[in-house]
Amino acid sequence: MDTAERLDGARLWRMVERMAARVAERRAELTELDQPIGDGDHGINLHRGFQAVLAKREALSGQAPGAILKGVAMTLLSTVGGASGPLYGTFFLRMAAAAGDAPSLDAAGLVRAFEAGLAGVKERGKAEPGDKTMVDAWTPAVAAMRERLAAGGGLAEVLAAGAAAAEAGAQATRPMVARRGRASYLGERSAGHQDPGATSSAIILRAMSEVAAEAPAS
Amino acid sequence: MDTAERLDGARLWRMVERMAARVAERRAELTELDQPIGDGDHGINLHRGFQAVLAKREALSGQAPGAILKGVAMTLLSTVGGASGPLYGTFFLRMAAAAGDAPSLDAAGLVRAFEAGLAGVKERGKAEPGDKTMVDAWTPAVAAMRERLAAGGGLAEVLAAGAAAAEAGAQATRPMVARRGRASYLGERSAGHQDPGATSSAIILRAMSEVAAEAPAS
Amino acid sequence: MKKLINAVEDIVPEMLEGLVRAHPDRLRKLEGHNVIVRKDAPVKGKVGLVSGGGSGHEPAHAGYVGPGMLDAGVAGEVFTSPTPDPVFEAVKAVDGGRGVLLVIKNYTGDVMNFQLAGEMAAAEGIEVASVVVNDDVAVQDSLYTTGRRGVAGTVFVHKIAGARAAAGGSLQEVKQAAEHVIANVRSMGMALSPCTVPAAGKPGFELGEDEIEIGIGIHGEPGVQKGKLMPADAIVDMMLDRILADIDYTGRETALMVNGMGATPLMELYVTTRAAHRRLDREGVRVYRTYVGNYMTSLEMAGFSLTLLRLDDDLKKLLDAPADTPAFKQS
Amino acid sequence: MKKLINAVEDIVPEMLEGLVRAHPDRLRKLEGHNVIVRKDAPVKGKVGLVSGGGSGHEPAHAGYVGPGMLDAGVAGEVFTSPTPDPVFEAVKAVDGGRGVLLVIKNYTGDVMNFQLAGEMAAAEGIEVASVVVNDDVAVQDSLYTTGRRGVAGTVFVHKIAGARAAAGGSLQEVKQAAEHVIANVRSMGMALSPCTVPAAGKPGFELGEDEIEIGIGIHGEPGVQKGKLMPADAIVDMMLDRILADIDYTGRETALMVNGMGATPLMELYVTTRAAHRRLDREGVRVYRTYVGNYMTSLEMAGFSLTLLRLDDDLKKLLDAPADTPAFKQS
Ligand SMILES: Nc1ncnc2c1ncn2[C@@H]1O[C@H](COP(=O)(O)OP(=O)(O)O)[C@@H](O)[C@H]1O
Ligand SMILES: Nc1ncnc2c1ncn2[C@@H]1O[C@H](COP(=O)(O)OP(=O)(O)O)[C@@H](O)[C@H]1O
Ligand SMILES: [Mg+2]
Ligand SMILES: [Mg+2]
Ligand SMILES: [Mg+2]
Ligand SMILES: [Mg+2]
Repeated sequence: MDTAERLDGARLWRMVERMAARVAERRAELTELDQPIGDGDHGINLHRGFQAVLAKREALSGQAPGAILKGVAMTLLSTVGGASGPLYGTFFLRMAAAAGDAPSLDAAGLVRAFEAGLAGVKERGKAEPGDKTMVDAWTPAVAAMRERLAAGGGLAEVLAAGAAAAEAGAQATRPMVARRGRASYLGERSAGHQDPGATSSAIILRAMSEVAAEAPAS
Repeated sequence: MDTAERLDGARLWRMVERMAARVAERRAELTELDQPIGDGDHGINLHRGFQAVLAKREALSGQAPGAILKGVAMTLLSTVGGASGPLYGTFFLRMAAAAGDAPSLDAAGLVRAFEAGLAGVKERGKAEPGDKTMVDAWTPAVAAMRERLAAGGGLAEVLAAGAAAAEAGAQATRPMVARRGRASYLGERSAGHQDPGATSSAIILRAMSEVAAEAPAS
Repeated sequence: MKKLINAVEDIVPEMLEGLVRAHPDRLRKLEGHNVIVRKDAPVKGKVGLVSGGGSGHEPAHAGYVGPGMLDAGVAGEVFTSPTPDPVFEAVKAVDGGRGVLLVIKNYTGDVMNFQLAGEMAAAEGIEVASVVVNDDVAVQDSLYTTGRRGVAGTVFVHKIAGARAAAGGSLQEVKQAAEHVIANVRSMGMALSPCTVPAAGKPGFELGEDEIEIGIGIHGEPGVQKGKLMPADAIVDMMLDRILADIDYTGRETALMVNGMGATPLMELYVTTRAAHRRLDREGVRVYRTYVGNYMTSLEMAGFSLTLLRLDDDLKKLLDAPADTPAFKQS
Repeated sequence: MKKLINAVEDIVPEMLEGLVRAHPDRLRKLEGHNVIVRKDAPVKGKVGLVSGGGSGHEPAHAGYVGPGMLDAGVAGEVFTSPTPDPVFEAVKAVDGGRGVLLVIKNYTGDVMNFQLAGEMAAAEGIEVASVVVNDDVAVQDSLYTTGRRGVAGTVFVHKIAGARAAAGGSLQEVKQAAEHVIANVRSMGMALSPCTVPAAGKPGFELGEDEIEIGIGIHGEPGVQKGKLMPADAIVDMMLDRILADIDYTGRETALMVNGMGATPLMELYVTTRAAHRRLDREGVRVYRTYVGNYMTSLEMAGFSLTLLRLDDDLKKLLDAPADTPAFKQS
């Protein structure tokens, strides 16, 4: 356990690539989740966005974390569309602001960035926990990361805790009746289906956690 | 065998009612025959027409054969539509003209009426035997009736021979490549399907033959 | 069968009532007949234009009734030519003293029923002429068969004959304009899915998930051949191959109609429009006007047809003339 | 999935190319963006009108670009709100110096993306206002939820705000006209069959042979409830019950839109038009104008929606004003 371990740009970019890979693998599943309670495009949207992010490899991969996060934010904002585009865009943009231009982040800095991202999503989308949205993945994830950090956890542990909490949070959206986003149009009929945006949030966090757990490359 | 037996209006009307009943029973089959090589309405069309004929019972049932045939003709003409409407209309109109205002027809008179009807259909529709139309039912039917008449057959025998020949004629349309009517648009693809109009012609003649074979009512 | 209908036997009159209720200032229905006429019919001194056929091709034909196009549209049962009586009634209702032209699509039933109506009208002293539209190149043209079907090209006949009539043309001139279109218009259609005649209750043919019908007509009948599903560009090419081989369009200005069969999203029609334009560009055929939409349909069939009308100065002028009908508006 | 397309990812730009090729004298596409603008944009001295949303609703929105309606239509991916960039480009392209109104349908994605674009434009000194259309009575209206969806009533917003802009109205006046429509327009939809987002490859929901979805939106999503197939008259009654209970139309003149979802034959739309008129007659609601057709669709979904716009003298005048766009023509 190395509490002094830091997340630099190179490693963050590997995380971004892993997010893109995991979204690509699971896009059909995300789209299928979006069919019964949405319009069946969430996986398609997010995949399009992360492919556009990958195309910026040259410009972004050598940057500091803040610049990478900003590049991801702007790219998602201008390629994803739908509800999740501005929401993920805002999320990463607020993370970028929190990261500033530091060459690397420690676990505490990363958790602060996630907190800022979550606050941004809530501000932009006006959703609260229990509304059956991505907020239901990020809220417990941020709480779990904060807790693990306070217990002295390093990057990998903090992210692992966050990913597990996000996954539980996403699953917990299943019985909820949606009050925000497209699923809200279904009223009671939205209960019984897991929220796609909460699920993609958990996928994204799990991708970061995977990379954090691996031995840093070169 | 009663070669002197005559077909009066009352009996002809019973034949017309039988035609309507048989068309009603078999309309789905006629429509199904019209689907692969036509537009799937032949049974519907003819049924609509014969139901309209039945509604004229009061005006027609007490008339002489010629008047009944003319009533049937005009009703089919103005209610069937499609190709079969004018063709059956013409068929019965020419039969009516051949029947004139005689109070009854003998077998020879009936066969002459069928000959006139067939000539009318060929004139109006320009189809020849082998074109895969109702002409392929009526042509052998008229020939068979003529033959049985020459052999001394009475009404019931003549009609039975005609019905059998019409049925065989209808079946013989199956391998034909259509040259007239909607089925002609299919070219070679029309082969392998029995013609709906030839089939309904056989049904009509069989209905007449059934009534002729029954003991005259009252 | 899932349709927005009440009783199967009431569809045609209910549809016509809906049409007249939507356009009460423009259209009226002839009492007791499935015939829609211009509210101001007969238009004195104008040649009357009557068309029609089986129902199920909406907006054809009643949707083309109005200034610059038809005076009356006669609606038969679904996919069944109307009987002579309503056609005769339509002729009487629109005869403004200069005669009436019947625009007939080339189907045995339509031709016979309309011509019988024409004979009835002539017997009452109304001057009647008729033209038979046969634009479908999918069908082999031959003297020994029924010949080609009339399909979406019929709408161009309505438009151009209607413009000539509106401009004061004589019955002979209006008929000539219609024949001029017929000589220069060619169409071909394809289907992704069949349609169901309401009274029949089941589809006219069946298609596998990767199959299409090529060379369909407009009555839900199968096409002249089955094919495999292809990209839109390839389908368009195959259809244009047939049309362009039939008459020479090279270097000529043409009107293009991309017609949906009833259930085709406009999105897909525009994708095929793009393909048709690109191909025509390559062939040196200049598209003068493009019409995209549901003009001559087959109930809820998915698919489309392409129609090319070869133009000259006279046809261009008549095509450009205004028309104001429920389904065809041009100013 | 059977569609007339080439590659799934090319559908939107290919469709827009087809649209522009069909109307080369009227429309142009912004280079590099899925945005259609009037060929003569920006119109000097006129407030600009921009709308848009996901694709798959054709002719909405690009089909309503033209004199009397929109200046630009922005097309997202199928059923996916466009991102802020193309909306921003559209605003810049149509700003004639008197500001630009954004007409947004009430979906989380549309609202966020359009408002971001508005902020970008404001930052460049362009005066931008926006309205959010939420006419769908199928959805419970509530402060604590996303609220009602914007559906076919949006077309009336385009028409009436467009007329006010064409008449020289200020940005504030054009916005007020749009809000006046929004306050008075209500819609409800139903589906006989689902539709398939091309990139998803399979239908958004499944329905039995005798089932319908009631209270659908326009994105292929299931409705608020499933129901049994009923006669058209009963379906119309059920939908009008909801609309008429929402705001009071009694004794008022209204505009009626009978909107097909994409694969509904016009024949069926006219059957439902008849039913709607008969019911409104009984309710003492006078139908001032009726629009029947595919105005705001969901790809190849079968079904329809009803929209009622309660009119006053000002709205009547603006509704009657001419419009000349590919999909909405009125003279
Ligand atoms: N107001 C909101 N706040 C937070 N998240 C939201 C909100 N609205 C929608 N979402 C999230 O966005 C997801 C849907 O994204 P996507 O399908 O890409 O967009 P759209 O709903 O426009 O099709 C939902 O599953 C939900 O998690
Ligand atoms: N030219 C013709 N001569 C004789 N019979 C014909 C001709 N054209 C069509 N038919 C007959 O009409 C039948 C089809 O009738 P129907 O389905 O009622 O009319 P439509 O083809 O107009 O839908 C065909 O099966 C054929 O027997
Ligand atoms: Mg979605
Ligand atoms: Mg038939
Ligand atoms: Mg027919
Ligand atoms: Mg979406």
